[in-house]
Amino acid sequence: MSPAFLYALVGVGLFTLGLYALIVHAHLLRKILAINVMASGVFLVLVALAARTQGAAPDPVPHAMVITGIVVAVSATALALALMLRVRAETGRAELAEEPLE
Amino acid sequence: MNTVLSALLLILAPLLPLLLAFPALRSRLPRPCHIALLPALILLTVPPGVSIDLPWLLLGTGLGIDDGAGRLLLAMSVLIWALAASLLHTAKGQPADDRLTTCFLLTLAGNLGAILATDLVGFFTFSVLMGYGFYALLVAGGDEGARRAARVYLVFLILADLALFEALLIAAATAKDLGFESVRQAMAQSASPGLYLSMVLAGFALKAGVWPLHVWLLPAFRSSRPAVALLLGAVPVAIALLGLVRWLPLGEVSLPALGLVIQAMGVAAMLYAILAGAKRASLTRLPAYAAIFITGLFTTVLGMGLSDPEVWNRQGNLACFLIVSLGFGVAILVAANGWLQARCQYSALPEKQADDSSPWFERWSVAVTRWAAQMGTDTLPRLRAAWLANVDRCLRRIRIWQRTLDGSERFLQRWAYAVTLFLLLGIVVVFVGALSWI
Amino acid sequence: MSDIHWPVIVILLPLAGGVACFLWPRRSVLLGLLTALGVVACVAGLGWQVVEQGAQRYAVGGWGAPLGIDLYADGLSLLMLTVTAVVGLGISVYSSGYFERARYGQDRARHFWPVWMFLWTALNALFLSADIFNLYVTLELLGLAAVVLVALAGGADAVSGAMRYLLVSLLGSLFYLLGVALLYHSFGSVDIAILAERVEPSPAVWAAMGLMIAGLLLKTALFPLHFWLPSAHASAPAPVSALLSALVVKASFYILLRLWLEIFPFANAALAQLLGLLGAAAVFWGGFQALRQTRLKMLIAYSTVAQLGYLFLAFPLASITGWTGALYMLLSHAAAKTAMFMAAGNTLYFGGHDRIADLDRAVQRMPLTMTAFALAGISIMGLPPSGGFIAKWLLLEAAIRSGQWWWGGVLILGGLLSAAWVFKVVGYAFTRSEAPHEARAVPATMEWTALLMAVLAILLGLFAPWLLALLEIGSPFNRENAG
Amino acid sequence: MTERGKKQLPFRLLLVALLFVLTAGLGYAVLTLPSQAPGLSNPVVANLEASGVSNPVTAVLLNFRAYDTLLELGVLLLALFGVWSLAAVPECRESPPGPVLDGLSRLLVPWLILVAGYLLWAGAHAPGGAFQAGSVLAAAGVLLLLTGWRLDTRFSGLPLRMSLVAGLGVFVVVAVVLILMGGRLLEYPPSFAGALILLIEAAATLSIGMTLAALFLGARPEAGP
Amino acid sequence: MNWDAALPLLVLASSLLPGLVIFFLTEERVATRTTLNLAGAVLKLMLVGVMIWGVFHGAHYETRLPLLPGLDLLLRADSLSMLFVVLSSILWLVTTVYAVGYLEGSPNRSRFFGFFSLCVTATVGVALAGNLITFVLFYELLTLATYPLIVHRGTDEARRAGRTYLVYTIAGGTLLLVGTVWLYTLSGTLEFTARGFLSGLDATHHWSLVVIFVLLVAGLGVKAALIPLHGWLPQAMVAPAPVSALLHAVAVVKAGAFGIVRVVYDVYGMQFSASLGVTLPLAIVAAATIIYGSMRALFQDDLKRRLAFSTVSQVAYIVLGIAIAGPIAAVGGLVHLVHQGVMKITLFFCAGNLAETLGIHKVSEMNGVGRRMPWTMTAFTVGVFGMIGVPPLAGFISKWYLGLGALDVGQGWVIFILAGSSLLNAAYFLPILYAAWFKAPAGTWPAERSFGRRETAWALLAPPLVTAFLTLALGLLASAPFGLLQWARFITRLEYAP
Repeated sequence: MSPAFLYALVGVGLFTLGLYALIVHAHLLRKILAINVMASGVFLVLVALAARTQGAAPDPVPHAMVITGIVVAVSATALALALMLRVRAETGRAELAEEPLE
Repeated sequence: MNTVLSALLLILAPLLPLLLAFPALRSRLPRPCHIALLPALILLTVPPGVSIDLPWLLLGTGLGIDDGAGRLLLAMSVLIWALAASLLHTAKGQPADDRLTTCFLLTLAGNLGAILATDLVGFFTFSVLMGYGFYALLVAGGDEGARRAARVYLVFLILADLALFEALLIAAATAKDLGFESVRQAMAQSASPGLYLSMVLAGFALKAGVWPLHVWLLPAFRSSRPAVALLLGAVPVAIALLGLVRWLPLGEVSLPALGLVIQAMGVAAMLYAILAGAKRASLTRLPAYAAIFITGLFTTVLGMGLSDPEVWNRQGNLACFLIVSLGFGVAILVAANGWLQARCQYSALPEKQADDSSPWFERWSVAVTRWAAQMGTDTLPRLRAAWLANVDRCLRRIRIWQRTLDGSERFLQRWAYAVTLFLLLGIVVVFVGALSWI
Repeated sequence: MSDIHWPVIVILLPLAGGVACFLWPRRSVLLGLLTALGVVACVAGLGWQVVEQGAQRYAVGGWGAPLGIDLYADGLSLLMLTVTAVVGLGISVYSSGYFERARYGQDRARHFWPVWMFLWTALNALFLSADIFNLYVTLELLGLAAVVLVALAGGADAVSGAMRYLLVSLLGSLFYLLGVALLYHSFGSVDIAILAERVEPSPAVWAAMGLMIAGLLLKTALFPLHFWLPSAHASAPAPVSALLSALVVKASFYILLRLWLEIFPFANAALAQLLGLLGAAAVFWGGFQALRQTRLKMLIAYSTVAQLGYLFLAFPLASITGWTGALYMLLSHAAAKTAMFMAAGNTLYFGGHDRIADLDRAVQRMPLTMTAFALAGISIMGLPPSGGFIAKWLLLEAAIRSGQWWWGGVLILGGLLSAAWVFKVVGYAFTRSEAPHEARAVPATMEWTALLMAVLAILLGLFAPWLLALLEIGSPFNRENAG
Repeated sequence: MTERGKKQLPFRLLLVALLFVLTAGLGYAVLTLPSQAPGLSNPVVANLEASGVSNPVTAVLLNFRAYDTLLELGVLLLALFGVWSLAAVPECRESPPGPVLDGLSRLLVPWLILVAGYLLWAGAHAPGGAFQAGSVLAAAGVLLLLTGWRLDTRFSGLPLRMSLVAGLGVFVVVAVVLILMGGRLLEYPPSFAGALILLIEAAATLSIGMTLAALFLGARPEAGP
Repeated sequence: MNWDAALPLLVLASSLLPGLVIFFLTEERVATRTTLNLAGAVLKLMLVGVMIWGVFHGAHYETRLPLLPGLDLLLRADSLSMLFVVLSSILWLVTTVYAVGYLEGSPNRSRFFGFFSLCVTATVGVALAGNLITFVLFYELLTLATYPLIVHRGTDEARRAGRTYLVYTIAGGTLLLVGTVWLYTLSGTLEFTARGFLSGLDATHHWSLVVIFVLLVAGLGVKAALIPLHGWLPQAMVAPAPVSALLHAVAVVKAGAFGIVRVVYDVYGMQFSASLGVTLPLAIVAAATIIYGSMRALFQDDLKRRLAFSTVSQVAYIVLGIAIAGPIAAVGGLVHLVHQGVMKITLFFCAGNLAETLGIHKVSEMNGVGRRMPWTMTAFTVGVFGMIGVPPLAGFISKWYLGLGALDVGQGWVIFILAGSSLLNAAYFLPILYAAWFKAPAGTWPAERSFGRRETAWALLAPPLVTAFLTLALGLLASAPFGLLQWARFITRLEYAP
């Protein structure tokens, strides 16, 4: 097993850790961060496995994908943060309303 | 030319009164009731034996006049109806009543039509028209007593019509067409004419007020207008008896037992009429008892005819004379009665406040059916009328159900639970997918 | 004409239109409408091309599948594109009235158009993509655009709904992306056709399947993962609600369908039954919840939950009739739900509220709107002659033919439930209400668009043979796995 | 742990268990992947010549899978639309920048711009490229914004928007022109490939930098037609 | 598209198009609306006349549009459909005149007449449907078109009645749909064929076919108001009188009954359904409905409710006629389809006149009304006697053939059902007549409107008189060449001829 798999496993771990945080934390900022952690986990899996063939140059395609993914994640994060500020401005709390809206 | 004329007359005889029965037409004509009789009157002068087929009418019917009973009856009817028409609006202080005239003309049309009918359906149709018309005449032209009589008559009429309808069906199922002659023969050859015979007998007995079904006759005579009372014998009773003559396979079958029973009833009726009439002898009651007596006489003859066809073939005409005499006799008695009572003692008050309680037959039938319906509701609670509609309502009303629904939805909407559920679902998908593949 | 690059144009045109709307906000309505018309025309062109020449594969950059990205247009894609075009045109026209008025203001209109054009781009790109990573990008574009549009309504409800929607959307996309990563690293390609050839079961593929299906189910809001949908759909501006319900959720369903049919053909019957079961649960749950709602838009949003359930009934049926039934359901639901949300928007616009019990003779006061609602309701109930009826017929037929009549029972009961809520609304629209209300005239464009969309939903019932013939082109259902 | 947290303990245990299953499953799935997989490296290398650049990642990004990149620029722009559409948030308190920040920005911004330019250029053959360059450019913008600098109102209208959409716009224009010239979508003629990619990257760098900076600012500039 | 194919569509369009136009007319344009309505009705009548002529001479009018792969939307004029088409187009004309008078000055007339026309369109569609799916289509359309008419008044009561109506009819429609789909999966065709298209199916399917029959008949029975599916009908009485008239006489109830005829004749085929053993239970249900409906009618004081229960009872005659499974009874059932329509519409017109002119809604308020409104009550009387089955009115002919047919196939018990029903009919109808003609009026009427010297408006009076006259004519001229009876025989010959 090459070290690439180790990184991939770390990526999986980040993914689930992010998921845990996404679920249990109420504050929206934490949720947004958790999403980002999850995204990092996925990217890590993608990139790490690209280099798993020992002795060969890493596969460039996943790298390109990750760059694309990062930009998407950045965009989404920006939007999420702006939205979070709106939520706080409208409801006074940076948390999700847990009761269904009436 | 002559045939065309007589055919026209045949049709006009019942049709003209029908048309004149419409109030709007009548107001333009001076003496409508008499005009209505005109075709029938001319018809009496036409050479005997004319008839026309009207296959397009109703179920295919015809009109005709035979020289025997039919002609005689027609003559009697024209006479008595003319008399009654003259008396119709003569009661003092009585305004000319449109309804009364309409009923009068409808009854007239039914009466003439029944006499002229050459088949069962035609006869039935006209006699029903006559029956309901006469009921209305009784109600419209009488006081409370007459109304009570009319109600009874109506019930008898409905039952009679039902019985006759069944008889008619049986006849139609047996015979190839419904002309009197062919039905008579078909019934004579039929293997089981019992139901037919009993239905016909019951039906016409109800209509004619044969003893012991005469209960309505007495009050009817007592408390209706002279014009109506005049018609009592000639119209409902006479036509019902005519019906017996026409519908029964007389002269073809021999049914001694049935004939005997009928004869016995006829004799009993005569006895009753004599005894009761003698006991409560009064002029007002006399026509009624006379009618019962003659009907009894007729019944006896009929019974004899049924038990022995030979007797009927020889003396059948007697029955027709009896009918005619019934009509005339009753009419004369009524007229005499009215004359003697100075004509204006009649005190029926059509405008009098009638009681608003329902007629007895309505109350009775309501009670019975209410009971039946209640039984139905009790035994089949789940099949009540609105059970389907209740499903919808139930869904709205059950609070627990609602609370569960709302509560579960709130639960599902909580972020943490929802996402966990999502996670679980993902795992289940993999698990199910992998497991069954293995 | 046949060598025009229609697949590209239908993607680039709305993108350019969006950019133009952004650059010249004062003219965004005009630009947006022009673009919408153009897109409709181009989709027609593409349709003609596909009908004439069969399914189209288009190698972007000329590289071809494993290296580059392919676009693929078969009957299924074409159908989805057509629905998008028609509904999109309707929504564009409606929005030109809706956002112009004082209640929303010029400002909102300025923001609406570019985002809506991008959303349209995303949809077109998604339906044409043959590459699962490219699908991820379009999915994100779609999700973000949808979130922005929901937030456009302003107010606590809308913003919270949008936030929740954003998180859900991202979560679903990440699951999907991880699945993509696993598939790529298993088979060295992200092209659907190549994957379909190479795929063979392995733990990584199962994991990918689980991740992708779960992520897409979350985005499609299949019960019990519908928690984000009602708040987002009900609080958005009416045209946005319409396009969310009509198109956006369908996009993820479309991907799911593609993956299910092509990449995961070994997905077994048990999984299909599970999806069917969840679909059935969605039908009932959504139906009951819709019946319980007191607000019109909330009710319609829950009905979307129910209607999405129908789509999943096709999975256990697994026959061509079943699939076409589900797709027809998708089609007619898109038209009908658009009309319904538009009608709700009109009511809201008219009376300033959408309380069902206070509709107050809406039938007299807004006959066109209520007609639209009722006609759409007919299609949703699945009464003839409507698209919903055809869909129901096909699904029912598939259920009976496959001997799994209980799925037919679900259909039937679901139809009854939707009838219950449709007529609850219609009934109140006939009666008088005591509550005081303001009333202001609804622009004719809004009423007529709603009506036309509803009529379309009905007409879909009369043009089934042609549309179904369209689906035959390069049909993914004809493979042996489709049964 | 809070009161609420205690109440939720069983739920959290379940969650942890589920996550454990998930991790284990995913980990197992990852580990079962074939340990040797060249992926698409071979075709990439084989076509590198025709791509116009020698950095394989850039080749993939801007040539082989340029379509993804096009859409991705769209996503970025969309995020900006979104942020701008969320009506203006109350501005953060404006305080004059401290001397350190002020000095640092004066020192760093020119360097950052320079670095961005280099990254853009280097992207053709070594790690680097439009996104990296754009990010660095954005960092410069952020620094400027932190010091209180704002775009002149004369430029905050159409010119600003033009520069924001420049990346996507150039991309689309190139694509359309190429199609009109008879090629496919984003099918660069090999001889122009390098130049075209550089053109696109340059525009994209500008746009990405400005967009990221604008996203950082959050609110939409008020002025301008 | 040639004439033969276009004619059925034209017949549909002649009410559909005016309806659609009317929706968009403003309230004030009374003249335009009335003209459109009447023009449509007259045009339809003319087209139907042409069609009858053609059908009688063997022409095939058939419109076929693809609906689903393998399934067409098929409109076809055969002898059975003509029966229903004629009924609905004639009565539509009459009812339109009546409705114009009835709703004069009331709000929302454009909506009303629009849906009214749609309703007729759906009815004609039901009549002309050439296969089961087309039938289902128009059948559901009918449900939808009648709902706005039922809730037309916009009261809470109306809304509830509408809801009940829908719960029943939509559930019924669903059963019908399930049955249809199931049938389709078994047979692969749904086209109505004389003597049915199912007898060739494998014997293993017979149980399925029985279940499908039950589904279909239950679905149709809701509209035909067979017990226990009749609950909606009395509630639907909140609708305006022309609607009730239409509902009871022409559209809804008849569509159900007509559907049962179609299913028994042209889907299953008479012989085949008899051999499946489904006709006797159907006959029993019909008989029970006849008696039950009459009994319920006895207790209703509300005039329209009494009429409604009477409808429940009378419509079952049609079903009974079909289910007796004999050619003669079938004639009775078929002619009753028309007869009941004509008679019941008369009664509802009259009830509407009473309500509109005098504010009378209850039987107990009707004392002496015959003097105030003699013409209306004359028409009512004719209708009542027709219902009871008194010769020579139309009802007699129906009963005659039913009874004769029952005897013909040895089902004597039916005669007693008929007799009992007549008795009950008399029991709940004659008291009304008695009260109206012979009881003294109470003095003032609940809400009297004056119409000058006439008893009521012409538009209200003429329709019941016309239908009353039709009642009489249909009875009197039953045997006339080209009469209804001939037509019904013509139909049954297709089904029964060796």
